[in-house]
Amino acid sequence: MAIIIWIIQLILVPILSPLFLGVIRKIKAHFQNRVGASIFKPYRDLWKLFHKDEVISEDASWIFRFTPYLIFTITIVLGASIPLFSNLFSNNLLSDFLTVVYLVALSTFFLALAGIDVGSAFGGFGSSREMTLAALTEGGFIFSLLALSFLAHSTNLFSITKTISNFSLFDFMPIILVFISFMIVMLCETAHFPFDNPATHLELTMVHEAMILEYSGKRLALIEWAAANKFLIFLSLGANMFFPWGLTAQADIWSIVLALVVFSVKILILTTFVAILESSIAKFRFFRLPDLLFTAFVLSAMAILLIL
Amino acid sequence: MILTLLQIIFFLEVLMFLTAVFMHLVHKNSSLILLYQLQSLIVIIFVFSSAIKISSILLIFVAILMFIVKVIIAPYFFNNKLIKNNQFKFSSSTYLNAPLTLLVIAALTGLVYSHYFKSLTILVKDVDNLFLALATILISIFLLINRKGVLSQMVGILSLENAIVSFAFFSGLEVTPNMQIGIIFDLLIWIIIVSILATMINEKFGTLDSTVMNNLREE
Amino acid sequence: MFNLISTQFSFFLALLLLAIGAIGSLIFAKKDWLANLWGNGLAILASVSGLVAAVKVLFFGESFTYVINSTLPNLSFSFMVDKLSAFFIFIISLIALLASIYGLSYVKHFYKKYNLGVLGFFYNIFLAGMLFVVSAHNGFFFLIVWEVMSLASYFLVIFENKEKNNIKAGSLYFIMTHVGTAFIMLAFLLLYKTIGSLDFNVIKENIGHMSLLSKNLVFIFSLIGFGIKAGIIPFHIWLPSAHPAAPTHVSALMSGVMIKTGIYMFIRLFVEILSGTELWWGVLILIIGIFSSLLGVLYALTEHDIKRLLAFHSIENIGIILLGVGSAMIFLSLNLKTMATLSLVAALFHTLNHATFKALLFMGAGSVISQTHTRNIEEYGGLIKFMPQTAFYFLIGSLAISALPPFNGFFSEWLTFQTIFNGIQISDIFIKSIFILAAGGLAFTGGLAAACFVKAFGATFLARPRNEKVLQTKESSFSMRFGMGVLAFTTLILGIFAGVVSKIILGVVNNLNGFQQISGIFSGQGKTFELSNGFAIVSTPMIFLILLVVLFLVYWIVKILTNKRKVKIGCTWDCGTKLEPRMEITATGFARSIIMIFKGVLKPSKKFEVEYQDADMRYFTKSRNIKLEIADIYQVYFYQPLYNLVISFSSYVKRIQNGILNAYVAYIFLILLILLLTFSF
Amino acid sequence: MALLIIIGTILIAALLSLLIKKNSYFFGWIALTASIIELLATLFVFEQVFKNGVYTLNSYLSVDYFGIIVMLIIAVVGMAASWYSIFYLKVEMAHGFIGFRRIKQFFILLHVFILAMFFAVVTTSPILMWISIEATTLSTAFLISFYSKPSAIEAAWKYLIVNSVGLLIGFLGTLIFFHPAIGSQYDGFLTWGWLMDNVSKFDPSIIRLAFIFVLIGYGTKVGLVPMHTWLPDAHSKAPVPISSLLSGVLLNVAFLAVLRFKVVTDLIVGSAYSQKLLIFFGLISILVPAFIIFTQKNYKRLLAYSSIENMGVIALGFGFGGIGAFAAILHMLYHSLAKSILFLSSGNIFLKYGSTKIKNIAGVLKTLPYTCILFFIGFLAITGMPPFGIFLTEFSIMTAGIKSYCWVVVVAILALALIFVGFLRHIVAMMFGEPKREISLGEVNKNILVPIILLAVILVVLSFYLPNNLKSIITLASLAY
Repeated sequence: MAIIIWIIQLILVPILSPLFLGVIRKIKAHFQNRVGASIFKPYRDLWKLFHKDEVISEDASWIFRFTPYLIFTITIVLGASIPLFSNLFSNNLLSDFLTVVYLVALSTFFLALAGIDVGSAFGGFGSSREMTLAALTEGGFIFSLLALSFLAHSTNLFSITKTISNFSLFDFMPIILVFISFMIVMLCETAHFPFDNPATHLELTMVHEAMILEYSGKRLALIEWAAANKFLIFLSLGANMFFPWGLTAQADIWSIVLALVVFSVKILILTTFVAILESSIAKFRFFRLPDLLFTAFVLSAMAILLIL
Repeated sequence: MILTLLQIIFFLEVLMFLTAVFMHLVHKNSSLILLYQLQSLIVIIFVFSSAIKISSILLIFVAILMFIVKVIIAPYFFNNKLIKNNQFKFSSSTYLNAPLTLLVIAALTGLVYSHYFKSLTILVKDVDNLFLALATILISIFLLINRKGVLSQMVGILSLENAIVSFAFFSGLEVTPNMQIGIIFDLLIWIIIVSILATMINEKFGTLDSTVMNNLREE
Repeated sequence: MFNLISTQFSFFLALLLLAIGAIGSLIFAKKDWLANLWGNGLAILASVSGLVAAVKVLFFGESFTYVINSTLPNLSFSFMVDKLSAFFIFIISLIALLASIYGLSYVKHFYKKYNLGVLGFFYNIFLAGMLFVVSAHNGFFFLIVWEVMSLASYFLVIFENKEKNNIKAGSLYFIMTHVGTAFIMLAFLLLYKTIGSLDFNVIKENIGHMSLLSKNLVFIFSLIGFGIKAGIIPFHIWLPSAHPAAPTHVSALMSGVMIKTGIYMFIRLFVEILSGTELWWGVLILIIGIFSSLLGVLYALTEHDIKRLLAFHSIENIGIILLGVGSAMIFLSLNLKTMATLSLVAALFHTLNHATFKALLFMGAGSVISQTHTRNIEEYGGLIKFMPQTAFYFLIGSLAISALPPFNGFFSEWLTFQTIFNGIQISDIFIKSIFILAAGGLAFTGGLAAACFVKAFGATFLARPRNEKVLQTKESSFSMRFGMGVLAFTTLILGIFAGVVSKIILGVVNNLNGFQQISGIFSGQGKTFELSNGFAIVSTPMIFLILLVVLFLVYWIVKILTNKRKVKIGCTWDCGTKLEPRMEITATGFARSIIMIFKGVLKPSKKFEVEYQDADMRYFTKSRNIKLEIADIYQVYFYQPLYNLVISFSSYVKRIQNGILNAYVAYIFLILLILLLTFSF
Repeated sequence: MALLIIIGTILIAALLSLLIKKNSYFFGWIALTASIIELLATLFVFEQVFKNGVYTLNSYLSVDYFGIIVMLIIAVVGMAASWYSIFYLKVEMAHGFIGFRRIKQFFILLHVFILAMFFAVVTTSPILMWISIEATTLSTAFLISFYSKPSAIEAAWKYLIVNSVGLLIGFLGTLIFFHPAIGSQYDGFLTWGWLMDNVSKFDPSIIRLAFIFVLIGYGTKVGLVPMHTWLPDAHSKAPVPISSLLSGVLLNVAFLAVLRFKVVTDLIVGSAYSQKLLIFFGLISILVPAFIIFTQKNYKRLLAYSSIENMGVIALGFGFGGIGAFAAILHMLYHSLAKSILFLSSGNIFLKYGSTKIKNIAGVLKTLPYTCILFFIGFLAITGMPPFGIFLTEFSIMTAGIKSYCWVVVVAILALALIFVGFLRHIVAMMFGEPKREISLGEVNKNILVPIILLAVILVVLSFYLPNNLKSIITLASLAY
C-alpha cells in the first residue's frame, strides 16, 4: 500500500496543477461576468503546445534550451517532497524547508538566466525584476517556515504537519501572523496579483511572463506546466502547513480517498481566495512591492519572537 | 680701604656681570667688542690670580695665551675684517626692547639665586661669586636669543665661554692647564672659522643681519 | 610510500621548494618563459608537498612542533602545525596548486611587458609567507612572517606598475596592512605585559591571570588588526582596489586564501587562546558579520568592474564566516560547547568553500579579461558562444557562491543557518533578537548574491556581444581551463560529500584547545547529515541524484512524445525594429532597481552633463551623458577627515622649524630651564 | 698599537692630500686606502677587545666595549662614504659645480672629521672628548657650506651656532661632574676611570644638575627633539657622503658621550632618574618627526628627520634598560647602515635629477633601476619592515618598555606606523610614474653602486645572522645600562 501512496505523491502535483489554474481563470471570468473557458482548458493548451513546432532565437545558448527541463524537474521533485495528503514518509530526505527554499531559488536563477539569454529588452527587464523580488521574498519565505519549525522543533515539513495537527486552537495567534506573511510570499513567488499580473503581456508590468516570452512549442509547455506546478506546490504548502488536519497516517484505500478529497477542498478554498484577491485589487507599483515584502519578513520575525 | 684680594675678585665679578648686561643694551658693534675685551681681561685676571695662588708657571703661560687670543686676535678679526670695510657700525636691534630685556635679566638672576640652585652651595664657601658667574652664563645665552646681528651672536658665544671659565674658576673646578691650552686653541680655530663664515654670509646675503637667513624652513 | 615521509619533512620540503622557486626565478629573470616555468612549476611542486603534509595531519593526526631559537631572547622560530593550521595549509596548498597551473599560461600575456622573474620571486615568497603564518607559534615570529606576507603581496599588487591606479591601490593596501600590524603588535605586547612571554602555548596556559581590562584591549586591538587583513566592513576600503590590481592568479590567491589568514587568527586567538571570551565580543563580531555580508553584497551589485565585483563578494563571504565565528564565541561565553562546535564547523566549512569558488570565479574573470583586455562588464556580452568552457565553469562558480543546492556553497550556508537557528533558541531576549537579525541578514544576502551573479553571468556571457572586441575572443588555453575545471569539480564534490567533509572539520574543531571532549553534535552516515538534536536533516548527495534522475527522465519522456516536431532557428522577436546589442539588459540596468530600493544605504547619485551645439540656443544638444555613482561613505566620513586631521596637525608641528636662529637657541634655553626647574631636586 | 696606526694613517692621508697640486684623481684613492687601513685596524682592535676585555694603549687612549662598536660603525660607514665620494665628486666636477680647490678642501676636512670622531671615541678624558666633538663641529662646518650657495652657508651658520651653544652647556656639565676633585687638589689627569672609582664622593643633587646640562649639551649633537632644529638643514645641504657620515655616525658618537655620563649618574643617583629623562626625550623625538615626515617636500630632509626619529627610538631603548639597551645598541648598528644606504642612493638620484624636491622626481624605477631597488631596501629597513633587523630591535625595545611604561609604548608604536605611512607616500611618489623626457635612462656610472651594495649586503647579513663575537660584545656593552 505504501507504494501506492508514494506513486500518488509523485504524480499528484503535475496532474492537478493545470486544473486549479483553470479554476482560477473560471472564477476570474465570473467576476468579470463572462462565462470564461472550461476548467480543463489548460490541459488542452499543454497538449496543443507539446504538438507544435518550436522556434529558438539564434542568439540563445544551451542555457535557453536546458532551463525548461531543469525547472520542470525541480517542480516535480518539490511536489514529491512536500506533504500533500499523507504524512507517512516523515524521513524524506529532501523535505527540509531550507532545501525547498533553495531549490525554488535555483529554478528562479535559471529562469532569469534564460530570460537574459535571448538578448531582448523584455527578457532582460523581466529577469531584473524577478531577481529583485526573489531576493526580497527569500527573507519572508525562510522566516515563515522557520516560525513553524520552531513550533514543531524540527525543520522537516512532514513532522511539522504532524505536530501542528494536534495543537489546540488557543495558541494559534502566532500561526495566523505567519500565515499572512506566507500568503504574501506565496503571491509574490507564483507571480500573482499585487506583484505581477499572470495574464498580461504589457512590458511595463509583466515580471514572470517577460522571461518566457521567447519560448515556444514544447519548451513553452514545460514552463507553463512548471509554473502551474509551482502554484500548486505553494498552495499545498500554505494549506497543509497551516491547516494540517486531514493528512492520513494509515495506508488503506478509504483513508487515502478521504485525504485526497480534503486536500482538494482545502486547495479549492485557497484558489478562490486568490482569484477573489486578483479581481478586487489593482497591481501595485513596482517600487511599493519591497515595503509589502519587508512587512511579510517583519510579521514572521515577530511571530518567531512570540513563539520562542 | 685696603681691599682684600677676595673683595677685589668680587668687584671684578660684578664688573663682568655688568659687561654681560650692557652687551644687551649697547647698539654699536664696536662698543660690543670693547665690552667683550673688558670681559676677557677680567677672566684673564682671575686666571692670573689663581696661577699666583698655586704658583704654576704653566697657568701663567695659559693666562698670557688667553690674553693674546681673546683680547688681541678676536677683536682684530672682528674689527678689521667685519666692521671697518663693511661699515657695520650699528648692529640690528634686539627682539625685546630695553626695559623688557632688563626684566628678563632680572628674572634670570632671581632664578639663579632661588632655591633651585642651592645645591651648588656645597661646592665652595663664597657662594655669591658662584651665583653671579652662573647668572652671567644664563644672560649670555639670552644674549644669543635676543640680538639679531650675526656679530652679536658670535660675541654671545664668546662671552658664554668666558662666563663658563669664570664659573670654573670660582667653583674651584679648575681644569688642568694643558686642558686649558687645548680649549683656547680650539677657541682660536672657532673664531677663525666663524669670521670666515661671517664674511661669506656678508658676500652672499649682503647684510650681517641674521633674520635674513630664514629661508631654510618647512614650507 | 605515503606514511613514509613525515609531515614535518613534507612541510619543510614545501618551504624549501618555494625558496628555490623564488631565487631561481630571479636568476632566470632574463628569459621570460624559463622564469615563468620555474616560478610556477616549483610553486606547483611545493603545494603538492604542502597538500601531503596537510592531509597527513588532518587524517592521520601527526601534528608536529619544531623550535629553533634565535639570537634575540624573545624571538624563537617555533612552528606548531595542529589540525587547525593543517586545515588552512590544505586550503592554501590546494588553491596555490590550481592558481599556479592557471598562472602558467595566464602569465604569457606579460611576456614582453614586465619582468617575470620578479613575479615568480614574490609569488613564491607570498606562498611561503602564508604557510609560515598559519604554522608560526610565537608572537614575534608570527609578526615577522605576517609582514613578509603583506610585503610580498604588496609587490604583487603593484606588479603591473604601468597603470597609475595600481600604484595607488598598492600603497593604500600596504598602509592599511601596516597600520593593522601596528595594532596586532600592540595586542601581543599587552599579552607579553601580563604573561611575560610571546609563545602561544605559554600564553594559552596562563591566560587566566590576565585582567579583564587588558583582555578587552587585546580583543579590540587584534579585532582591528586582523579585521583590516580580513577586510571587514569599516576597514575594507583597500580590498576592492587592491585585489583587482594584482595579476588574476594572484588575486585569486589573495581573495580566496590570504584574507582567510585573518579568520585563522580570529579563531586561534579568540576561540583558543583567550578562551574565556566575553559575551559582548561574540555579539560585536556577529554584528560586524551582518554588516559586512549585507553591505558587501549591496556594493557588489553596484559594481561594473568584474574583479571589483568579486572582491566585494569576498567581503560578503567573510561576513558569513564571521557570522559562524561570532555565534561560536557567543555560545562559548554562554558555555554551550556543542553549539559552539557546530558554528565553528560551519565557519571553517564556508572558509574552504569560499576559497574554492572565489578562486574559480577569479580565474574565469581573468581568462575573460585576458581575451577582451577590459574589466568593464558593459563591454562584454555573448561570450558564451566564444568561450563555452570558461562560461560553463563561471556558471558553476556563480551557482556555488549564490548557495544553490547541488554545490558546496549551499551546504555551508545551510550549516550557518542551523547555527543561527540554535542561537535564536537561546532564552535571553537581546541575544535572540541579534540572532534573528543575523538570520534575516543571511537570508537577504543569499537572495541578493543570487541576483548579483545573475547580473554578472548574464551581462558577461549571455545575449549578444556589446562591442566588437568580443568577436575576436577565443577559448582560453588548456592549463587555464584545466585549473578552472578541477576547481569546478571540487566545488561539486565538496557539495555532494558535505557530510564526510564536515566530519573531518569536526575533527579539526575537536583538536582546538577547549573542545577536546565534545562529540556527537551531528551524525553523518555518508549519505545524510543530521543534527543530533534531530532538528534538521539534509542529504546533499540525494538532492543531486534525484535531480539528475528526474531531469533525465523528463528529458527522455518529452523527447519521445515530441520527436516528430521540428526545431527552427529564427531571430529574437523584435517588435519589427532592428534589434541591435544596445537593446539588451546591461549590468547597470539590471542592478538599478535594487539600488533604488536600497538607496537609503547606498546613496546613489546621478549627474547629467549636456553639451549644446551653441551655448545660447538650448535646443540642439551635441552630446548628453549621465554619470551614476555610489558615494563611498567610509572614504568621505572616516578616512578623509582622518587624513585632513593629520595634515593640519603636521603643518602645525612644522612651525617649529621656522628658520629663525634665535628661536632655535631659545628652544634649547627653554628646555634647559624647564628641566632645571622640574627635574633637578 | 692599532690605535696609533689608525690615527697615524689619517694624519698621513691628510698631509698627502695637502701636497697634491693638480690631479684630483689621487685624493679619492688616498682616502679609500686610508679608510681600508682604518677598517683593518678596527677589526684588529675588535679581536683584542673580544679576547681580553678593555683595550688600553696608555693612560690617554683606551677602548671599551661600547667604544669598539661605535668605532666599527665609524670605520665601515667611513669607508663606504669615502669610496662613494670619489665618484660623487668626479661627477660633480664633470657637471662643473666645483673646482679642484674645493675637492682638496673636501678631502682634508673629511680626514680631520674622521680623525676627530675616532679620537672622541678613544680618549679616556671627558674634556678631551669634548674638545674632539667640538673639532668635529668645526671640521664639518665648511663641509656643509661646500656648495657655497646661500642656503648652504645659512645651514652651516645655524649648525655652528646651535652646536656651539649646546657644546658649551655640555662643557659646563662636564666641569660640574668633576666637583669631588676640588678639595683634594688632585691635579692628575681626569679620566672616566677616575670618575668611576670615587663614586662615593659625589653629591647626588649636583650630579642631577650636571646630568641635565650634559644631556641637553650633547643632546644637541645627537639631535633629540627640542635641540634638533639644526639637523634637517645641515644634513640636507651637506654633500651626500658627508650627510651620510653625519647622520649615520656622528649622532652615535654624541650618543656615546651621553651614555658614558649616564653610567656614572646611574651609579650615584640610581638609574630611574636618567631613564625618565631619556624616555621623555625619546618619545618627543619620535612624535615630532612623525608628523613632519608626513607632509615633507624634500627627500634629504625626510632622511634627516628619520635619523632624529631613530635616535628617539634608541633613547627609548636605553630609557627602558635591560633587553632594551641590548636592542638599542643593535638598533644603532642597523640604523647607521640603513641610513647610509638611503643617503648614498639619494645621492645617485640627486646626481641624475639635480633636485632634492620630491615633486620633480618621478619614475626613478625606470631611470635608475638599481639605485631604486637599493633605495627601497633602505626604506624597508629604516621603517622597520620585518625581513630587516630594525623591526627586531624596535619590537624588542617595545617589549622591554611595555612592562612599566605601557602608554609610552602604545604612542610610540602608533607614531612609528604614521612614519611608515608618510615615508611610503613619498617613496611611491618618487619611484613610480613617468620620468620627464630629458632625464636619460641608466645609472650615472656603474661602480658608484658598489659601496651601497656592500653596505646593503652587510645589513642583510647582519639582520639574519649575528656573529657571536659581535653578539657577546654587545651584551657586555649593554650590561652597564
